Amino acid sequence: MLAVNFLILAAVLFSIGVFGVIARRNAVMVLMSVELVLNSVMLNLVAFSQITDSIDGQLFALFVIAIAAAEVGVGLAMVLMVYRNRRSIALDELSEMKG
Amino acid sequence: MEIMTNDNWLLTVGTFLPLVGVLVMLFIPKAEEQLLKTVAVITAGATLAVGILTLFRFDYGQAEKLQFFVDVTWIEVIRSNYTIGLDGISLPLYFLSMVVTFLVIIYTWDNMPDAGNPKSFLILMLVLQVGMAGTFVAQDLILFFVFFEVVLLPMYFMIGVWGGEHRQYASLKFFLYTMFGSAFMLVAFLALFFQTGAESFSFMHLVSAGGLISNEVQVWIFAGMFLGFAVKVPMFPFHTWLPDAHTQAPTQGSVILAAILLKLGTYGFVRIAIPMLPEGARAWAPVIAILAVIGIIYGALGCLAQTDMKRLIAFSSVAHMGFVMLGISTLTTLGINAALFGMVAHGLITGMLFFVAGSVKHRYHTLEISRLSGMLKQMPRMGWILGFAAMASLGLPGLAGFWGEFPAILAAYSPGFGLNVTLFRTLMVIAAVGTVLAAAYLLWLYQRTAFGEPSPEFSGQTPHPVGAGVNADHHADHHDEIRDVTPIEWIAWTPFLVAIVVFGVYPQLMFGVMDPAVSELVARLGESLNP
Amino acid sequence: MGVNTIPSGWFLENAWLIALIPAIGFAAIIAFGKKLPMKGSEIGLASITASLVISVGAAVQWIQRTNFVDETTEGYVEPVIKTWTWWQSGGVEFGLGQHIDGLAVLLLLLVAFISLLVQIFSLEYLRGDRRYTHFFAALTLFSSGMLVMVLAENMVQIILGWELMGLCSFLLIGHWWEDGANSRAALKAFFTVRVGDVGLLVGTAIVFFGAHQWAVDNLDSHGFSVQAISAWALSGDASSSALLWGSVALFIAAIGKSGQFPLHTWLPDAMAGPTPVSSLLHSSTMVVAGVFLVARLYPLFWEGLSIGPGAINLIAIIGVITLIVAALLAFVQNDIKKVLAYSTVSQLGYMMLGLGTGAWLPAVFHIFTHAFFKCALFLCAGSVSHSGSHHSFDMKKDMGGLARKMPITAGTWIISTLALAGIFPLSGFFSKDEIIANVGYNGYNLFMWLAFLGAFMTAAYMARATYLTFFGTPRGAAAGEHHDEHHGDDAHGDDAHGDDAHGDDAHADAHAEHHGSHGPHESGPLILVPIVVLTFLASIAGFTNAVPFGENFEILKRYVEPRAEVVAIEDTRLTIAGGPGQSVGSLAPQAKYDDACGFAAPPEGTVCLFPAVSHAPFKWSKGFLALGIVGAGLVSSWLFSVALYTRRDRRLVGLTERFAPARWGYQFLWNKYYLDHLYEKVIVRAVAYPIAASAYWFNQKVLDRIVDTAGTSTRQAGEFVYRNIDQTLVDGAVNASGFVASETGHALQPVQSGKVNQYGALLFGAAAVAAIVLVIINV
Amino acid sequence: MIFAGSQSVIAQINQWVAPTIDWHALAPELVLIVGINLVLFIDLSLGAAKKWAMATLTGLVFLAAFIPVVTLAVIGDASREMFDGRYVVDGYSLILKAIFLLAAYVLVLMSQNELEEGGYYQGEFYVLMMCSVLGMVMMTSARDLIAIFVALELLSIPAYMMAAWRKRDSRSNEAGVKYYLLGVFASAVLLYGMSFLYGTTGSTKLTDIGASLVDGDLLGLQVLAVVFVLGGLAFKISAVPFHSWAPDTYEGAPTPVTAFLSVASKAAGFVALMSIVMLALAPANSVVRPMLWVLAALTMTVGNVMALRQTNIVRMLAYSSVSQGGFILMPLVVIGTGNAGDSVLRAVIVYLLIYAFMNLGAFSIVIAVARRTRSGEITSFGGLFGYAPGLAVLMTIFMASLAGIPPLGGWIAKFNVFKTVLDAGDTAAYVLALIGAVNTVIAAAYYMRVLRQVWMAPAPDGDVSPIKVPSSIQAALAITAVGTVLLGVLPGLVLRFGDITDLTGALAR
Repeated sequence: MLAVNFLILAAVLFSIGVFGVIARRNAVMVLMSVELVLNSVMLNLVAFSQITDSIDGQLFALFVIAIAAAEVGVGLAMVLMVYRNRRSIALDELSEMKG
Repeated sequence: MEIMTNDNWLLTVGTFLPLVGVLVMLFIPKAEEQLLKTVAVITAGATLAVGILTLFRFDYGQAEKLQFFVDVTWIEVIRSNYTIGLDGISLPLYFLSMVVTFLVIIYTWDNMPDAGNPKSFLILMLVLQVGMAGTFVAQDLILFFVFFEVVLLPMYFMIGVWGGEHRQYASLKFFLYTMFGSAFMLVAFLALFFQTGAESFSFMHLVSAGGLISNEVQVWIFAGMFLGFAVKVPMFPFHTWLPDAHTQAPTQGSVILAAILLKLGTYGFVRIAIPMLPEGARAWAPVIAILAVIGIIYGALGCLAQTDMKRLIAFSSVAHMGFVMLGISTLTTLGINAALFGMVAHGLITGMLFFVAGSVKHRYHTLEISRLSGMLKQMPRMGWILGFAAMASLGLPGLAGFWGEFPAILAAYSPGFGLNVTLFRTLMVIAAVGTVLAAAYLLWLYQRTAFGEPSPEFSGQTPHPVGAGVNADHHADHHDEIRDVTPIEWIAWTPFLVAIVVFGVYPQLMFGVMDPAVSELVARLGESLNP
Repeated sequence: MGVNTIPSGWFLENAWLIALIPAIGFAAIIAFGKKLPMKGSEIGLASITASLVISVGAAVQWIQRTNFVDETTEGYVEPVIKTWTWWQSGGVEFGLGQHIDGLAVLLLLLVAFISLLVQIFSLEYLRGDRRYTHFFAALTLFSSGMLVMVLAENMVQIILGWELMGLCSFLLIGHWWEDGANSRAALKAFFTVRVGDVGLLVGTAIVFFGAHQWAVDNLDSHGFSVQAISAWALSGDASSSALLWGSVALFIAAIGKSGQFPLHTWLPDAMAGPTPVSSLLHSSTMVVAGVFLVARLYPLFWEGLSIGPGAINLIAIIGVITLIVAALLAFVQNDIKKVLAYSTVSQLGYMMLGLGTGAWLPAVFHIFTHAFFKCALFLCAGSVSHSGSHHSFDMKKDMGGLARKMPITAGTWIISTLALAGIFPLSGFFSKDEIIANVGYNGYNLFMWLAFLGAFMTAAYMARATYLTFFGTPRGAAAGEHHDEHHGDDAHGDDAHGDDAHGDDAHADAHAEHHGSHGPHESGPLILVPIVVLTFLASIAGFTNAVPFGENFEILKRYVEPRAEVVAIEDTRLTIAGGPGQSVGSLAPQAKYDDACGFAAPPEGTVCLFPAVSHAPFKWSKGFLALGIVGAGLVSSWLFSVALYTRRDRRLVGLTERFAPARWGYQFLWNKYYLDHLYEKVIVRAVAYPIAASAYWFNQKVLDRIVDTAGTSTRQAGEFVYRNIDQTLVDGAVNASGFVASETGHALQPVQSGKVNQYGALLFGAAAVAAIVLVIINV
Repeated sequence: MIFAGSQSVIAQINQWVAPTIDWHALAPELVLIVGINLVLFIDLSLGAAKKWAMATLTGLVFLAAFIPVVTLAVIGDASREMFDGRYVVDGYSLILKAIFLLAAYVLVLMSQNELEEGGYYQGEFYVLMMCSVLGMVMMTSARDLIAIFVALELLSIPAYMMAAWRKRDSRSNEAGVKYYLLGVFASAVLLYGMSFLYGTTGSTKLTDIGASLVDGDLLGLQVLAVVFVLGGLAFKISAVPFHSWAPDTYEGAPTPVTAFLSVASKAAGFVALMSIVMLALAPANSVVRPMLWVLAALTMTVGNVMALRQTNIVRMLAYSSVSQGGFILMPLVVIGTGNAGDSVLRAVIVYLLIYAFMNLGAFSIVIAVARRTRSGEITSFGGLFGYAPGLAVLMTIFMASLAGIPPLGGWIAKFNVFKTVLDAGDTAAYVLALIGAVNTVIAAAYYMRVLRQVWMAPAPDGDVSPIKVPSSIQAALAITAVGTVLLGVLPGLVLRFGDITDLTGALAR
């Protein structure tokens, strides 16, 4: 079954993405890792759309793409803002508030 | 139980009237202290008047019936109604709450705690009154719970704002303790509600349906209620909030606490836990009895250890409520009657003692027993009143205290419904020993504070001790000489003293009212326990 | 059935007034006593007088009633019983009422009379005391309490009177509470008695539930009624355990109240109270209450403790121990009132012994006689301290030779002493000997001899006290010494001194003008009259039941002792007939029946109300033996005393007059003095002292210590429990729970590191774990 | 294979017919959309001096959006379904829409001064706020995974920016970034779950998913999917252990935004959770119940014990809102067990409504007081009763209500929750109820700590000049206070509104 491979690929992407989110200290890198996860999701959706032979998955994927774009826009804006304020985008420095 | 819907406006008015006063007072500026006090006194007086009217309209011939009965839809989605009514069990306490509040407010007239701000103080007091009166008339679990809890906040603030030096700790302790109890109580209430088919929260329904629940479930539900009520009573080992709360609370707070609030718990047992869960009651009775007797001895020992007059009185409450609970735990008419009588008696007597303690503090600025002496010589009347209250408190026949203790001990000899006789008889003997200890700590207190020569510290030769520096200015008027009982105090206290004597000499006054209701309650127990 | 022909009469019907009037009097005194010219004492006197009058009336009518019964059927004389329902709860009825029979009448008379005399005495004795009014109020209430108990129809009423007395004793003993010692004594008295009261409460409960059902079924009475309890006890249906434990518990109460061994230690301390109080407490009221309780519920104790012929039982043992121990203690007292106190204890021991050995009547008889002479003796002591020794009660320091100064006091004292010792024909002789005789007759031979020993000692210590007080040479205050510094001197601890320390100046003046600057003198009439009256009665009272002179003199036996006949139930039932204060006196043919009550159960439909106690016939032999022993006691002790004190003193006085020529005579005398000294050391120390002293040591160091330490140790226990258990354990647990909660929060804070990655890890980790677990579970 | 697939796709496209649209049902959303554009354009053309008008305008928009909600409720005929039941307007969604709009209005009142005085970008702020609210309003009607996801992002993305609104303030930045990164990550996880849900059931429509899930034999993937979906939503409602962003973000964000997040967006999260759980995941009880049970228990307890330690009032309120979330979760645990089903919705909705009132009230007070004290410490409330009795009493009301003391709203809310849970009547339910009971006590401890400061402590800096409360905040306080008290004394009122026994299209159980 060919489509299953897509799923496996998606899972791999997902894992890499999650690892990136957890391991990377750089805000942009984390952002990109999240994008990876989202991509794995889209891959999933399309693949399933094929398997289950229904169109919803592809529609869903389109929505995800659009929204992901918006999210990234906001995200980069924020990273910029942070960079302006403290000349660094290392996440572990962003721990003023804790406890 | 049958109901009578005569004068069904009476209880609602009597319960909520204080709120009118509160509204009025909200619009009076803080500065107008006299006006505020007047309004408060008038409100409380009016409430009391309604209470007296209730006394007259009450049909003593059918004291076992719920009278002035009202049943209006309140929260229909959860099947809880505004159901109120009054019978022989609740009437004395209902009325007592009104009297006590009234007198306490009068006492406040010239004994305002040092934190000042009579406006909020009196408002809280009136709100408190609503909660207390409501608890005694409520005939619906949810309504009961609401009133039961309404009492919390005002008391919390009364202790916390106007209390002694450790007031914050004491008030928080009081609050959390009670919250803890009532949280479990609420769960128990709901469990009871669902176990009885989720039809209604009204007492009448639950009393008739509760007995059908299977035994072990009853035992569990009773456990929940036990926590809630035992904390309020308070029973050993849930009593530790009491000494702190009492000691730190302002005089008025202590009096109300002792006279009414503690009774909410015992009342809950008599009115809710026992009739609704007969099997649970039977299963728990020995535990209650044992804890009660432990409380008696334990409280007495605690008293003997005290160096602070007020704290001693507070601990004595633990002992006295022990007698009350012992009476309840026998599940006999004799015992429960004794318990109810004991509640009122303890309310009057201990309330009186706290009044005296408060006035002593007011004059000497200390309650250290070791520093007080010769009170009889310095203020004979105060001294004699203290002695009188002490004698009443240690259960002298002819004064109210005795009729709460002696019948309770008597009843413990033959508990009802196949409770373990040997256990209860042993407990009876221990409880009787408790009366000796009571005599010991009270007379010891009296001997140390009232007898002997006044300590030079207070007999005017020496300037005022620095210990009272906090409010030295407030008390500037009697640095040199110690006043005896003031007119206001006489007005506030006389009813207590009279009541103590009257109920002591002619207990039938109260037993006559309670007995029918209680015997019906026990009869119903009998139906479900041994059909 | 019975036609109401038996004479009852107003006084019998309304005997309850006897207790009520003083109670009202008390209220009146408290209310407006202070405003009255005599500071309220007149109210007290009036009310007690009224009670006395009614008691006399009641006595007369009781005698008529009994006579009538004897003329018609020599049967059971029904008591006049009335009840008012006081309150009821759960079907249990608590009543107030009266139960008037011979015993009640006798004690009513006695109590009212003694109270009256004591109050008269106090008029003078306490004049000018700052709490004069309170004193009379308390005194009146006290009498009222005792009367309530004597009248009592049921147990609750007995408790009521009992506790009232306890309260008043607290007030009276602590009357001069400015002095810590007094208030402590008051506390001790109340507390010790209260310990006994546990027995009273518990016993009442036991007996109530034991008797209640039976009483309801058979007498339609209730379990509190004295009559019902008696009938139940003798009915044979009573459960033996209920009887046993009930009677034991009640007897414990009696021990506490009547100062029986080992709870007798509060009595001597109670001497801290003013002398009138001591005399009232120790003669006819407080301490007799315990004895009365036993006498009143005699059937219960008879069955419960099986007071049969020869059967050793708790009451008898306690009684005999008490009488010996107390008598020994009386030897080593220097305080005259303490001598009397211990003598009281030992006399109470006699009474208990009597009751314990089935000698009911003699015991009651002894209550009666003892009241007179003991009261007289106390008042004499009071009189002595008042006018003779400046409020000191120390015989060795402040008395001696007062006979010349105070002849009347001395005379009355001596007569009363003889009466107490039991010299024919004074009252003590008859009552004490009857007890002793009956003890023997009922087969308690050992106890009889112990009782004789007690008699000997009684005589001895009284002789000693007499000699020290009234004979020999005056010492200390009695010799007029330190008279002047007296008024200024406030540190003085002993009792009547209080009224100077705290009395207003008016009194100080009165006192000064009373016995201004001259030494000991005779007391005023108000003090003497009561004493004389009492002494007179003390000397003749014996003839009320003088067994030696045969039937006609056995008045008490005829009128006081309940007849041990079986009674048809119908009669007793009527006595509880409802309705406020309904009473009955109905005469019914007694069911004839040969077994004696108390030895076999009565037949159906009848009850016994009193066990058939036996009465010892009087034997002159025993009488003389007793007289001999007493005489021996008196004489020997007297000789000792003379030898000890007088001779030495005379020589010493002589010595001061002569000078050089008699130096070696002086040496000789000095040696003689040494002899005396030695003699005292050897004889007294060797004979009386070791025993007495050891007894006293045991008393003070062990018993008294036990009682005291009971107090202190409970207090320490309290401290311990409070500190370690309450504040640490219970309260600690509460606070700890709060602590734990907030510490958990503390422990969790690191998780909230503020680092995004860790948050992400947490987030995903949680999801992953949940996923894994749930997948494993579900698939 | 793939080709065939694509064919079939085209085939489906051919059969496509335009759906009929019920404009009345969409009216609230439409009004908001119009409003958004309106505000946007007016803002462009408005001088800085007149920016204050934005707030008023926004408020009006919310009120306007309220009108169709009311009319729909009044007509109140059978539920209106669109897009074959993927977007539904029924009683359930209406009451929730009403709650969101009301809350939004109060929030506008609260933010007004903050923004004016801070000189922030008012127009944009309100626009974003309206977008977010629009997302929430849509969420109430969404009955399809896609719709839910869109609504969720629509309400989240603006919120990210609002959290970081104080551009120059590093704390605000940090708050925004944390919220954003974790939020995105969470929705990614959510999506991943959704994709499997879709893949294993072949549909994105909740009811269809529910129909094809079979309890008992769930595929591993389905379990995984359910867990991820729940996890993703748990982030929104800041349920432990998905809560870690909440305290930091709440503390750092501007207080009005914090209020917005802790009330509105949290509520939206619950709406999504309810719809999905009740419509789609109900058959997967064996997965949902244990997971939610653990979440609820953890959330209550951890939230409380953490709150005990806090000294900053906002942070304390953050944790308190976490633990409150735990209480709201409790009824969802017993969905479909015993006879609890019907009262679950009521319990949650009533709780959300009352919670909105009391929490917004509490935040309003914080804002009002902080304007004077310039401090977020709990101690800064010392002596409030002395110099501002009015605020003190109101604070008492809100705190007591949060603590669940009758006769205040919070009590009836908690009561309903307990009632529902116990109605299920099995052991798990009882244990959960007991945990809840204990937690009410712990919670009371820190609420009372605030009151202790308010009533019993002296003013930290002797400054006892009375606080002057701006009229907008006064209005907010009035609304919230009345709501809190009224719902407590006469719960009958709302309980009737909240009396929604079922969601349209929920599976017949």
